[in-house]
Amino acid sequence: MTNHWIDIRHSDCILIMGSNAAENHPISFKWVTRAKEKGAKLISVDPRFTRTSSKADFYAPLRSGTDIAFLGGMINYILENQKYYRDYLVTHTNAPYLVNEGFGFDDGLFSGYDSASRKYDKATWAMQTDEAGVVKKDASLDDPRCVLQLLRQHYSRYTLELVSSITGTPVEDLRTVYEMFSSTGGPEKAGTIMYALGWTQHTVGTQIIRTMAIIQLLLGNIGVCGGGVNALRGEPNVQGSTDMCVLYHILPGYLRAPWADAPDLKSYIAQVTPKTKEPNSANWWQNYSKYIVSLLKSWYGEAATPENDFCYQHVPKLDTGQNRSIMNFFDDMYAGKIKGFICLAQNPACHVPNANKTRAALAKLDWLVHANIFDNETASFWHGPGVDSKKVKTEVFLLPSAAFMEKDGSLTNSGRWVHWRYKASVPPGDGMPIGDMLYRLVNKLKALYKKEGGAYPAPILDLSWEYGDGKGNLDAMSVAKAVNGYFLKDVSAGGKDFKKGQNVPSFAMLRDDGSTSAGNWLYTGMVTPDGKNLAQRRGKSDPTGLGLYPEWSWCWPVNRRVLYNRASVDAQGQPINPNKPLLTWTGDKWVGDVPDGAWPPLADQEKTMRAFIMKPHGVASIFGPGLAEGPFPEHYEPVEGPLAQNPMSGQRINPVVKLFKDPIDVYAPADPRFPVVCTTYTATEHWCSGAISRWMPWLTEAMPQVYLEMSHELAEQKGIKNGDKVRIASARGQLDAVAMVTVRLRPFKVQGQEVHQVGMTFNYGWRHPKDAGDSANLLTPTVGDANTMAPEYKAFMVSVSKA
Amino acid sequence: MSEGKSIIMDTSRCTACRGCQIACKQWNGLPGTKTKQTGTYQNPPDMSYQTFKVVRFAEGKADNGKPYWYFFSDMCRHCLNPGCMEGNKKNEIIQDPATGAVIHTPATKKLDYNTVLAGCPYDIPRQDPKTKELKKCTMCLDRMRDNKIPACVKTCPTGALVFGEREEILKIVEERVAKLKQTHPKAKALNPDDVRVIFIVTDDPDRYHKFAEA
Amino acid sequence: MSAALTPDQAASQVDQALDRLQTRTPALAQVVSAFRGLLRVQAEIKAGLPALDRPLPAPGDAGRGPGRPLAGVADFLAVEDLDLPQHLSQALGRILPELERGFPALAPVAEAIRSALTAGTLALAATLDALLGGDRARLEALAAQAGVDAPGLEFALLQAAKPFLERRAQALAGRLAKGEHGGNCPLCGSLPELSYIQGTAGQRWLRCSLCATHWRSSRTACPVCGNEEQAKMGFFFVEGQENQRVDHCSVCGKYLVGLDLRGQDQDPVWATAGLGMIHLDLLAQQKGFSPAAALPWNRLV
Amino acid sequence: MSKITRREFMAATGMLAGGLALSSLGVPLGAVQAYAGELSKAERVKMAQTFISTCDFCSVSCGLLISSDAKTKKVINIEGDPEHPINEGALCAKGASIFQESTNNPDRLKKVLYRAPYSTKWETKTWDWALDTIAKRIKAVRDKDFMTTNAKGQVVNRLESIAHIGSSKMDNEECWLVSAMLRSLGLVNIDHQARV
Repeated sequence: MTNHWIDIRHSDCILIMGSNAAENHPISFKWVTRAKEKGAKLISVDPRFTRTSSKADFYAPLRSGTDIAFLGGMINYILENQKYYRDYLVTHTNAPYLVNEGFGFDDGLFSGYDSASRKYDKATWAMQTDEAGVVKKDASLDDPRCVLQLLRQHYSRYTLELVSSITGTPVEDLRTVYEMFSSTGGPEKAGTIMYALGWTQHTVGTQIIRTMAIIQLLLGNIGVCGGGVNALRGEPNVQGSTDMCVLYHILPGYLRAPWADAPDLKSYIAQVTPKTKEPNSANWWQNYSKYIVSLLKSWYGEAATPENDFCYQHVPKLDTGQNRSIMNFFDDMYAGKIKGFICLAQNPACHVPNANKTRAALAKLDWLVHANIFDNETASFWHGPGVDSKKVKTEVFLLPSAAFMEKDGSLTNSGRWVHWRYKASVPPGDGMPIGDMLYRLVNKLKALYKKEGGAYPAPILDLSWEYGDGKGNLDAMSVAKAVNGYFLKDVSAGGKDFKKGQNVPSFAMLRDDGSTSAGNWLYTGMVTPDGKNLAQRRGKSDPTGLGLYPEWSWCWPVNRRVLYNRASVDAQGQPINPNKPLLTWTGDKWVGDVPDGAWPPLADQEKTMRAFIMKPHGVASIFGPGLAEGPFPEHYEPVEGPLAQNPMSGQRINPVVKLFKDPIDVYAPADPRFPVVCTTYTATEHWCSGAISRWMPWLTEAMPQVYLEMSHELAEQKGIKNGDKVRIASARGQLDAVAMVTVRLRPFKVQGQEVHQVGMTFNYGWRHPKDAGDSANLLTPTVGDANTMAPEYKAFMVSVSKA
Repeated sequence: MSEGKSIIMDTSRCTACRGCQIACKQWNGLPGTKTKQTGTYQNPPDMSYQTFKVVRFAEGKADNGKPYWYFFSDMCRHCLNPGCMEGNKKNEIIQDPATGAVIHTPATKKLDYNTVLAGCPYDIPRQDPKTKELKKCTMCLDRMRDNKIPACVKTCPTGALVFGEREEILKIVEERVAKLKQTHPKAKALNPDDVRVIFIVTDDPDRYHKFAEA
Repeated sequence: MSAALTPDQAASQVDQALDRLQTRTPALAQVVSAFRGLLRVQAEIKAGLPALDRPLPAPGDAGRGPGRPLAGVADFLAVEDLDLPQHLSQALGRILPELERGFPALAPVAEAIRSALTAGTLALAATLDALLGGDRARLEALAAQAGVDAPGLEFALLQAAKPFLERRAQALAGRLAKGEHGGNCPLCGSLPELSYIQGTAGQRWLRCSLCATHWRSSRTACPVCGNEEQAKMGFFFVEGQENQRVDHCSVCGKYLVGLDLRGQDQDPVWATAGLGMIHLDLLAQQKGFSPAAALPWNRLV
Repeated sequence: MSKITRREFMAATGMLAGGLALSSLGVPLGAVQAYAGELSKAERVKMAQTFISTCDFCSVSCGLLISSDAKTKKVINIEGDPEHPINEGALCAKGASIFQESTNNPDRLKKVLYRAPYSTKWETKTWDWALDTIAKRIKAVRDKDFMTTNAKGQVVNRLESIAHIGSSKMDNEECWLVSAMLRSLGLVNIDHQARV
C-alpha cells in the first residue's frame, strides 16, 4: 500500500473495486466505517453484490474482466468535466512532457508492435528532449503532443455508451460512480482505492492498477492522507515475502535478477541503474550499486571482494528476458523437465490454474519436499481422486512445521508495518519451524560439498550461514540483523562514528565499496546500531493525530508511513490540506511523517527535489512506457472471454500476453459450448485454498461445501433450482457444486446481447472434509498477466448444467 | 414494564460475520452439526435443539432495482408475557423474576410441543427428538446470574448486539431508530413494548424473516 | 459511577458483597468477619461526605509530566465544604470500635488514640499530612507526642481518612488526561491495589491503593515497573475461577491481583474485591513475589 | 519511576502500615492457608505467560495476545491485543478461530512422513534421515544438471531442473534465508503466493 490501514479513516470517498473488504479484510472495514461516520461515501463495484456492497452507499455491477473499460470511462469523465487537479498534474506528474512524434496508437495497438514476437519495440515511446537531454515540456498542458492531450485523445474513445455496452454496467450507474469519486479532485478532499486479487488476476491486471494510478494522479490523491493506491494483500506475510523476493525475477530489495548479457557486475549495474538529466530529480535508484554490493556482501561475506566482483558470478543468471514464474516451470514439470520440487507452506495442487495439468505434473517429479502444518492436496497428490498410487514414481517428504505462534520472527503487513512476533508455544510432536529446516539443510549441503566437491561448489561453501543460537537451532534475530546490514569496518557517516560490526541505521549510509552489508536495503534501519529491534516497539504516541503511530513497530522505508508524502505540500512546504497536515516545512526541517528525503520544498529551486523520488525524473507517470503492453492502459477482452471481437478495437486480447502451446492448455473464447462468464473468489469463513481453514470444524459447519452463485435468469434457462447439484465445465476440466440461485448476480447486457455471469469459491479441495468438493482451479486457464504472469482466475468461460 | 434486562439486535450494523452464532455454540456446549450447502450462506439452515441462534441471510430486489442483502441474528425474544407459557401445565416454562428471561426447563418434556409452538409468534421453541425436552436460547441466564452479559453480545465486534437494563436499552433503541430514519424512512424497532430482545430493521420486517415481527 | 447511594445503601451493598464472597470461598470466612465492620463503616462515611470539589490550582510543574501525580498533598487536603480535622476525629470515633472488634491486637492502640483525642495531644491534620507526605520522622514525633504506637496510629488514621481520600479523588478525577498511564496513580502517585480487564477490546485498568482512582494501563507491560519483556512476566489463576488472576514480574519481583470483568454486567463492589483474592495473595507470596502496594489484608507471609 | 518530591505522595501505603501483618493484628489465617495448600496440591493453580503476536490470516495483521501454559506450553487463550492501533482488541470470526491452528487441533502434522516411489502409504522417519536424504537428492540433481553456460555460450551458472515455491506464510527471516539458499544452489524456478 502507498498509505496504510488506519489512514483509510481520512478518506472522503472510498472505492472498493477488485476486492471485498467486509468479507476478506473485515477489520479494515472498521476504518471504512470510521470514514463513513465522518461523512465519507463508500462505492462498491463488483460483478456480484457482496457483504461489502450491502454496506456501501452506492453499488454498481460490472462484467468480470472489463475493469479498464470501466476506469477508462472515469478518466474520460474527469478530463471532459475538468475535475482534475491542475497544479498537482503540472508539478508532480509527466502530464506536461512532450512525447516523440513517432508515438501513436491505432486500432488497439501502440506504435512499435511486432506481431511475430508479440512484443513492442519501445523506441517510439520516448520523450522529446533538448540538446542537453532535458525533456521538453508544456506547462500550459495545451500542446497536442503533451501527455495530457494524448491521454485525453486516447480515452475520448471511452464514451459512457461504449463503456456500458462492454461492462454491462448501466450508463446511469457509471455516471454516478464517476461523479462521486472524481469529486475528490483537488486539495480539500482525498479519495482512496482498496483493491486486491479482483484486479491483479487478469491478463491486463497490472494495467488495471495503472489505470487507477492515473486516476489518482489526475485527482491529486497520491501522497496525501486518505488517498493513495492501496492493495489489500491476502496472505499474512505476502508483503514481507515479496520484499525478500522469493521470486525468480528479483533479488531481496527488488533488485533485478542478473541476465546472461551482463557478464560482470559493472555491466549489470550499467544495465539496471536509471539516469536522468532532469533538474531537481533525486532518482533514488541511482544508488542501485550500493544495494547490490551490500546484498552480495551479506550473502558471501569475506569471500566477496572487489577483485571477484563481490561473487557476482555466484548468482544464477537468466537468459535475457527469460520468465521462470510458476506457470512456466509447471509447464516444464508437466513436460518431465523438472526432477525436484521444494514446496513450503503452499498448496499448488489447489491454487495453480488448470489443476488437472498441475496434479499430472507433480506425478512427473522424481522427488517432492513439502512442509506444512496440516496435510493437503499437494502433499497427498499421489493418492488423489483418479490417481493410481502404484503408478506414481514421485518420492514425497512431508515435513511437519511449526505454526506462527511456535517460533520467533517478523511479519510485514499490507501497510509495510513490520511486526516482531514472539514464540508462545511449541510445535506438536516432531514439528519444527521452516527456518530451522533451512538452517540444518544448508549446513548438510555445505558438509556434503566440502567432503565430495561437485558442480561449482563455491556459492554453497562461500554462503554466510552463521545464524545458529549455539544449540543447533536458528536464531531469527541474527537473521534480522543480517537483513538490516552491518558496517564492515570502522567508519564515520552522517556526522557520527560507527564501529565495525554495528548495524547500519539507514540505507543512505550503504556503500558499494564492500564496506557495508545489507540483506535487504529496504529493511536497513529496522535494527539500531546498538542492536535494538524497532519492529518490537509498542509506542502509542501519535503527535500528528493522523494515526501514523510512528513509534508503533517499524515500517519500511525508514519508518515513512505514507509514501510520496512530499506531494502533500505546496512549493513553500505548507500542507495543501491544512486539516490533514501530513508534512510541514518549518523553515529548516520537516515536521510530521518521515519526509521523502530531507531536501527543502520546491520553492528552494537550488536544493529541492521533486516528490516522486523513486522515478528517474522525480515525477509520476501518467504516460508510463515501463510496462509491456503500452504507456496508456487499453481495454482488451479476457483471453477466454465471451466476445469474438473486442468492442474497443481490432485487438481482441492483450497483444503481448504469453499463451501456452500444450494440448492440455486449451482456451475456448466465444465458444458456444462455454457461454457463461465465470469468476472465482474466497468466502469469509475460509482462507485461500482452505488448506488451513478446512481443518477447523466450526468454519466448515458455517461453509461446508463448494457452491456456484448464479442468477435467477440463468437458473430458469437451465431448469436449475436453488440447492440443486450442478456441473460446471470449462475446456479444461469440470467440477460439481451446489447451485446458489441469487438476485445478487444478474445477466449483463453486452453489445446488445445477454451475457450470463456466475461465480464460485476456490477454497475447497478433495483431501478434507470428505464431501466438501474439489478446487475451482480445475476450470481455470493457464494464462497470466503480460507483466507479472498472475493467472487470469477472475474471468474465463464455463458451461453450467444440472449434475 | 421496564425492569429486567433487554437486548438490541441492530441489523443495520450487522455484517454477518457469524461470531455470535459460534459464541452461542461454544458457551452452551452445543456440537457443530454436520451441514450441507443448500444454496445459501445461512448455515446451519435453522434453529434446532442444538442451535439456539442462527444468522439468517435474506436477499431480494430493492425498490431502486438494486439487490439488497439483510442479515438477521435470530434468537428468542424473551417476551414480557410469553405466548409459549400458554402451553404450561404446572410451571415447566418459567420467567426469571430478576431478568425476565423465559426458560424452558427439562420438565417441558411433559408438554405438548405443538401447543407451546403455536403460542410463539416468532417460531422459536424446538424439541429434542430423544428426550422430548423443549430447547431454546436462555438469554444466558447462568452468565447473567454471575453478572456476566450474554455470550453472543460479548463477541459482537460491530455493536449490532447490545445488552443492558431494559430502561437504558429502550432509550438507545429510540436514538438509533431516530438516526436511521434520516436515511432509511422505513427504519423501526420490532414489538419493543412486548419483547425484551428488540430487533431494529431499516426495511419491511418480512423482508428479513417471516417471523421477524409479531 | 452509579447513582449516589445513601449511607445505609452503601453499607448494605458491602454486606451483600461480603456474603456472596463468603459463600463462594468459605475459607475466607474469618478474614471477612474481621474486616466486615471496618468496610461497612468506611462505606457509610464515604456516602455521607459532601462533594469536596475545590478545584486544584493551575497545574504547576508538580502536576504535569509522565509519572508526576496531578495533586500535591496540600492541594489534595485543601477543601472548603468540610472541616477536615473534625471529620477525621469523628471518623476515628466510628472506626476505632470496628478495629477493636475485627483486630483484637489493636485494642491498646485504640485506647491510646481515644485518650489522646480527649486530651487534645493528637494533631490529626498534621499527622495525616506527614503520613501522606511520607515524612517518617515527623509522623513518629507526632505519634510519640500523642503517646500512641506509631504503626498502630498510622494504620488507624489511614483507615479513618480513606473515605475522605477516595471521595476527594472522585471529585478531581475529571482533570486526568485520557489514555494510558504507567504504574503510578496519575492523581496521587501511589501504587495500584488491583488490576482488571474490561470492555470488548479487553483493555487493562488499575485501581489506586490509596485514593481508589481508576486508570488505563498497558496489558503487555508490568504495571509496577513498566518492564515489557514478556519472557520475564507471567500470570497464574485457579482452574475454574478463570476471572481472578495474579500478574507477576521477575524484573521487579512484584505481583498484582486482577479480575477479568469482560462480559460482566456491572462493576464489582470495589471495596471488597481485593479481599476476595487473598488466597491468591498467599500463593503469590509463597512463590516469592511481593505485593505492588501493602494493603491491610495482604501482609500474609 | 521519576523522582517524586517530598511534598507529593509517596507510596504512602507502603511506609509504616505495611509493617502490620494480618496475623499480627490477631486475624486467624489458618483456613486461608489450608485452602491455598489444597489448590496447589490439586494442581489447580495454572501458571501461564502471555506473548505478543499478530494474526496469521489476512494482511491487516491484527494484534494478538497469546497465552500459554508455562509448563506444557500449550496455548490456553488467544485474544485481540487492545493496545494494537489497527484492530484495538477486535478480531474477525476467522481471527477468533486461530486458536484451532495451535496444537489444540488434533489434525496438526506431528511426524516426519515419507512416501517411497510407487508406495500406497506414508512411513514415519527421523529428521536427520529426512534432511540428509533431501540434501543428497538436491546435490545429485545439481551436480548432474548444473549449467555453467547457456546455448549462446554466456556464463549463467544456473540449475533449471529443481523448482521452488513458498511462502507468504513464512516469516521475513525465513523468506530471506530461503531466498539466499536458492540463489546459492543456482535455482531460477522460484515463486510463491505473491503471484497467484
